[in-house]
Amino acid sequence: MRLTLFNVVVAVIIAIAFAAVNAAYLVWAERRGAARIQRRPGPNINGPFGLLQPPLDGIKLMAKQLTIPGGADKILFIAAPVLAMFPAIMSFVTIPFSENIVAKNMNVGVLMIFAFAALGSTSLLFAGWSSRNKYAMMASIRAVSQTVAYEIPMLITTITVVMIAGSMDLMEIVHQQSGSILSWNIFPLFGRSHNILMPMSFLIFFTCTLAETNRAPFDLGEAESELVAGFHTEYGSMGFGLFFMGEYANIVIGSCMTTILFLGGWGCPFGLFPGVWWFIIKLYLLIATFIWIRWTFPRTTIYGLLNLSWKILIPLSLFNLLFTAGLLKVF
Amino acid sequence: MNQSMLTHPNLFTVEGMAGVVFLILIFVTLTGGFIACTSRRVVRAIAGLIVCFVGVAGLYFFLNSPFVSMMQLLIYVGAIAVAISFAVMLAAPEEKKKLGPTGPLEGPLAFGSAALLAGGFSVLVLKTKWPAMAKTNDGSIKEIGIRLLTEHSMVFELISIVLLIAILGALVLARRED
Amino acid sequence: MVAYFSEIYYGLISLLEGMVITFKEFFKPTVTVSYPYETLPMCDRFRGHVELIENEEGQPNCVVCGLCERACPSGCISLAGEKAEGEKKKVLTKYVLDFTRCSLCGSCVEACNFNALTFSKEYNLASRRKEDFIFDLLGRLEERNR
Amino acid sequence: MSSPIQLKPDETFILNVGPQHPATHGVLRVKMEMNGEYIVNAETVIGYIHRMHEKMGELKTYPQFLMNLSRMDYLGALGYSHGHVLVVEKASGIEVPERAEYIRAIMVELNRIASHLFWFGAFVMDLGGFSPLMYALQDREHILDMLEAVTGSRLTYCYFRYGGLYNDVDDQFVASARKFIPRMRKSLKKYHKLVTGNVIFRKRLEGIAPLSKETCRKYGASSAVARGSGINFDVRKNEPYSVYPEFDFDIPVYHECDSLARYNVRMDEIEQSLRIIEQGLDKLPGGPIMPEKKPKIIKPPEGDYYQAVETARGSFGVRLVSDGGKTPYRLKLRSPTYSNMHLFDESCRGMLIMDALAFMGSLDLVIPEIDR
Amino acid sequence: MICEETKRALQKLFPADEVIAETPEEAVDDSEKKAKKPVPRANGLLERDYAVHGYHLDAQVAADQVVEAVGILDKADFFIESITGVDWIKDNQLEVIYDFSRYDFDLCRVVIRTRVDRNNPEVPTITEIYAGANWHERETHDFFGIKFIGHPHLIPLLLPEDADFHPLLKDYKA
Amino acid sequence: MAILGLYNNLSTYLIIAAFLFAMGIYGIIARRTFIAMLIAAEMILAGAALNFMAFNRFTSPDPVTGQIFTLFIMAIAAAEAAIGLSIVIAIYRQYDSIDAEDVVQLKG
Repeated sequence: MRLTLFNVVVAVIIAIAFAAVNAAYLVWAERRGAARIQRRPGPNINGPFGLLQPPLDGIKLMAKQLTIPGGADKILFIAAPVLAMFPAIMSFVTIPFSENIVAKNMNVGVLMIFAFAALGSTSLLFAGWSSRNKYAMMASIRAVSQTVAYEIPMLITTITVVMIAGSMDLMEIVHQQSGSILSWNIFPLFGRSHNILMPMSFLIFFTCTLAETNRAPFDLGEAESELVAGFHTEYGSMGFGLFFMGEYANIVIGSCMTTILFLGGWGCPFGLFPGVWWFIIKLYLLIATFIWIRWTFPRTTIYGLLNLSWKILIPLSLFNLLFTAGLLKVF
Repeated sequence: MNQSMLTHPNLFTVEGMAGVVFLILIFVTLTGGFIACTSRRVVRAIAGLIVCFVGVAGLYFFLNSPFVSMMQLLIYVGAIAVAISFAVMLAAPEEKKKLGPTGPLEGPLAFGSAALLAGGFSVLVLKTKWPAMAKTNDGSIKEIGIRLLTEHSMVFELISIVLLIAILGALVLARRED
Repeated sequence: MVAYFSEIYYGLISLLEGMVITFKEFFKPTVTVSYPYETLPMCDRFRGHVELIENEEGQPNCVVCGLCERACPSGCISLAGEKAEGEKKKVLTKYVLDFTRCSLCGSCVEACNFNALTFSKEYNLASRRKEDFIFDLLGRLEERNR
Repeated sequence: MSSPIQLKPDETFILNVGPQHPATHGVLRVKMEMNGEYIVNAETVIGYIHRMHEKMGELKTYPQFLMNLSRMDYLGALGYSHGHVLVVEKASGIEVPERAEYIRAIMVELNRIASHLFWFGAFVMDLGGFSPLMYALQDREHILDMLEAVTGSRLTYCYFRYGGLYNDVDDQFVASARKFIPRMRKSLKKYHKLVTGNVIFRKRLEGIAPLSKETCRKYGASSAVARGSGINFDVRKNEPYSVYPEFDFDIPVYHECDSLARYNVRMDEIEQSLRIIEQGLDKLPGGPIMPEKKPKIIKPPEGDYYQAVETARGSFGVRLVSDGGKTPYRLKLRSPTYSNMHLFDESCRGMLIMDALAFMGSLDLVIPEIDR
Repeated sequence: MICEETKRALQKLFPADEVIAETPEEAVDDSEKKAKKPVPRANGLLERDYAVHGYHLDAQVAADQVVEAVGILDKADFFIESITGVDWIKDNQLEVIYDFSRYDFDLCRVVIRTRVDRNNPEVPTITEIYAGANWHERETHDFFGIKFIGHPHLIPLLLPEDADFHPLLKDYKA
Repeated sequence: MAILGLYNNLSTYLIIAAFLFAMGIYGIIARRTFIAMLIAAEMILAGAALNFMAFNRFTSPDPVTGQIFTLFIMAIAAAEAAIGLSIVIAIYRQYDSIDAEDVVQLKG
């Protein structure tokens, strides 16, 4: 695909639109899903099945006044929500939804997504710091230490997959899982990997995505029962809206990564329809799992969370890395 | 004047776009650096540093090295800047003292020496004629990996030992004596 | 070492058990009622605000004895009556319930010996003005009869 | 979990939890001195919804005051009315018909289950799980429907009268209560699977916030706070009143002293209350619900009377000082959470804020009941 | 029985003759008789009928004996139930009532009371012995204005922090 | 539109690097808190790394060495930041300040 001005602009617009629409309707899905789990109807007044609820909520948020607390660092306060949204949208650029639908495929795609994810944690930090609110401050420190702790097992697990694929190109990784359903990375015995620990690394990766995106049960950054609303305590209006969208965009990216690295990307288990639909089915099933988990479990403690990372996930993923390296040497 | 200055890309081509993006990156880098060095608030300085590093990562991208560019983001922004912010939050929670403009040497003196340096280097750069040589390889990630583990393996190992020692040292230093 | 892995294993199992429960709940029908659109009937003994009971002629049963007024812990009932010429009983001329102070305890109904007071089934009693909660029960009775 | 580190004064900061903090379940404020996430010192500030019920008791006649009791604790209102009517009956020597006593016990136990269910949901919500609250509310709704059908209101029941009850229960109530018991047992199993067994939940509560027996005694803790610390204390057993001696039930006692023990005590109490209701429905005698002879105006003879009952939140005591008049001379309401809450200041020192808030949830606070 | 032991222990607080004079076991419950003598009860230990009053022992002590009496109960493993006051305006006295009970099945409720002058109500604090008395004493101070000497933090608890009135006094008018 | 072709010019990068370096020097001299000095030091390193990358791109026959050197610089910078920050925290504990002038005892 040739890089032209038109392509770039369209790609950026599509990425933003995709992120925004996803964020809006994932909120809707989350509310409906939570309601179903709790045996309530959920939003059902505006439009059929309440489908007009997200745009109306958006309009309401936009109509609100942006209040900046006195004593806050104004520039950082405004910059933080933008910073939350920016990396998420940038990451969409390199995610291949199918063989053709990718804005810009890069041979360092995996690395790029992690680099921008790292950028995302600074937004939490600045949001918490600039709010001049003790709850926000505590929450942002929590959230950042959490993201830093979970980046490590996540990266190690990704390296395992990269080692198996021999490439950091997301397209390439998917291509190697093509074929039957059994050649997906998550299934150990038939694919390229021959690594029987692959389901475990899938689990580790999925847990890390939960933690990286600050989702329950790891949502310590916005632990509403102890830290009020966490790092976005002081945010109202579209500032809050951007954080919200950023969170859901991150969920989508995390699920995309899981799909690509473990579930064979757009590879279809059996024919039927084109690959991009399979990608989207896998993506939304993972997101549904996110929602399902969110409404089932209580929140962990901060030390429980760090213990999980340092005492369980990192040793296991390191062992997995060594094991995979050994296997690659043997086979 | 250099040879490449002679090309005049059109604004509406990809090369022209790249030029615009490059100008933005220069602006971002220098503004970020300026904020980082002059802001009186520590956190703003860190924000400036982050902006500066993002700009530098972009410059690396223009230098045909996406790998180093991403590593720049991952390490500098994701690790170093965050670590500095952490230290600020731990060590100066009240931000009682803002960063003073004057240091051991007074502000103008520092500014003078910095300006002298920048000016001198710039003049030097513009005066010098840099020879270009033929490339022997493409500088891809694969090449980097191979060279890291063959030619530079000793340095690589030493760096890892340095990092390990640094981590241990940091732990020892930051521990409270109970 | 065994404890380490068994902890992970049983932890995972317990998490999955919880997820199975919420999964089952997901497919059960909803139990809530979307309130303004559907309502449930109030039970027979529901204690709304008080109301006067009328006799066959549409007149209140009240004989203006004032027992309810005295029984009320919050002093929200005020009533008055007058003895018409030639009549034996007093006739109720005013019965005002200050609902802002009423706590729906039902003491007045219990105190009444003449079957003159009962609870209404009204519960949609929201308003922005305080005056809306000064109920003239006699007027309400007349309105019902009209 | 104590912090042995000596802190410089400027290493701590004040965190003002409340009065509108989501974890405080009402208008309670805790001024916490924090070192990072650790609590160095805490001072609870109460009284935001203080209504001076005791003065109202002195100003109103006995029957007029009845409705105030249910406003003390909106979740387990009947237990509080029970204590009040018992002390007045004891003072003025009113005999209560047996049927009324049984119905009272059944109602109080139903109300206790409702209160515990709400606490269960709110507690899990404090820990960040939201769905259990909804499930608990579904079960609680059945109880409220039953109570509403009998008493006429859903929360602030004014049901007990001196000597008896406001109105009788009908067969429909008995039938629905009988149907409720197996349903509740089934739900309890669900809760245990969904919440009690959950590894995240256990990790958050196990070994957190230990309360020694001595602390409980010095602060006068009761209910699950005491029973979770290995104290076998329940007013229903220690100081039997009403018809409780007729029932066969156990007092759950756990010796771990942590938040999980307090949680387990309350969950087991739901089971025990179900047993009491079951027996009460079996034994429910016929007869009147009000005594035949009852003084028209209640004027307890001069003296000083005390009655304690076990409400959903612990040992609730009423001290009645009468001078023989139509109104009490002094009416002291000893609320159980007042003592339970008082523990918090001392016990939360050195804890992480999230553990402290989980601890606060495990105390089962109802703020209007503390503030009275 | 803990009741007997406590009774014996508490009785040591009073001079022997006083106890004998003021321990009419049955007569106290007779309200008519009590009504005839309006004088406040003298200090002493009474054994009450549990079925009528709801407690077993009732000890009225002088204000300076409170700490000692409470100390006896603390040693016997009683827990504090509540502290409250009563305004006896006719006698120009304020009464402070301490309720104690036990966690075990050896039931014994003890009430300790003390009467102080209404114009200068001062009672020593028992927070040193029972930490849980802290709030109860603050509450009593709120409602009656009784000063607990030595209390660490005697500021309004339930009332607003600037409250200077004591609502449960009989001569308080809102 | 000569300005749009700047990205293809070695001198541009070198001048930017020189400016970053100079700003870092200014920061180190003028600022008095340790953290600000650390930030300035990071900027000096960034300037140096940018120089390496620029020469690597335009003049070096082997475009790998410069990248590897930059990676090493990043590792060193990370180590430096870790040690530097822990020193800052230790000093803060000891002297209650991160101001370089307050820490007089270090002057010996």
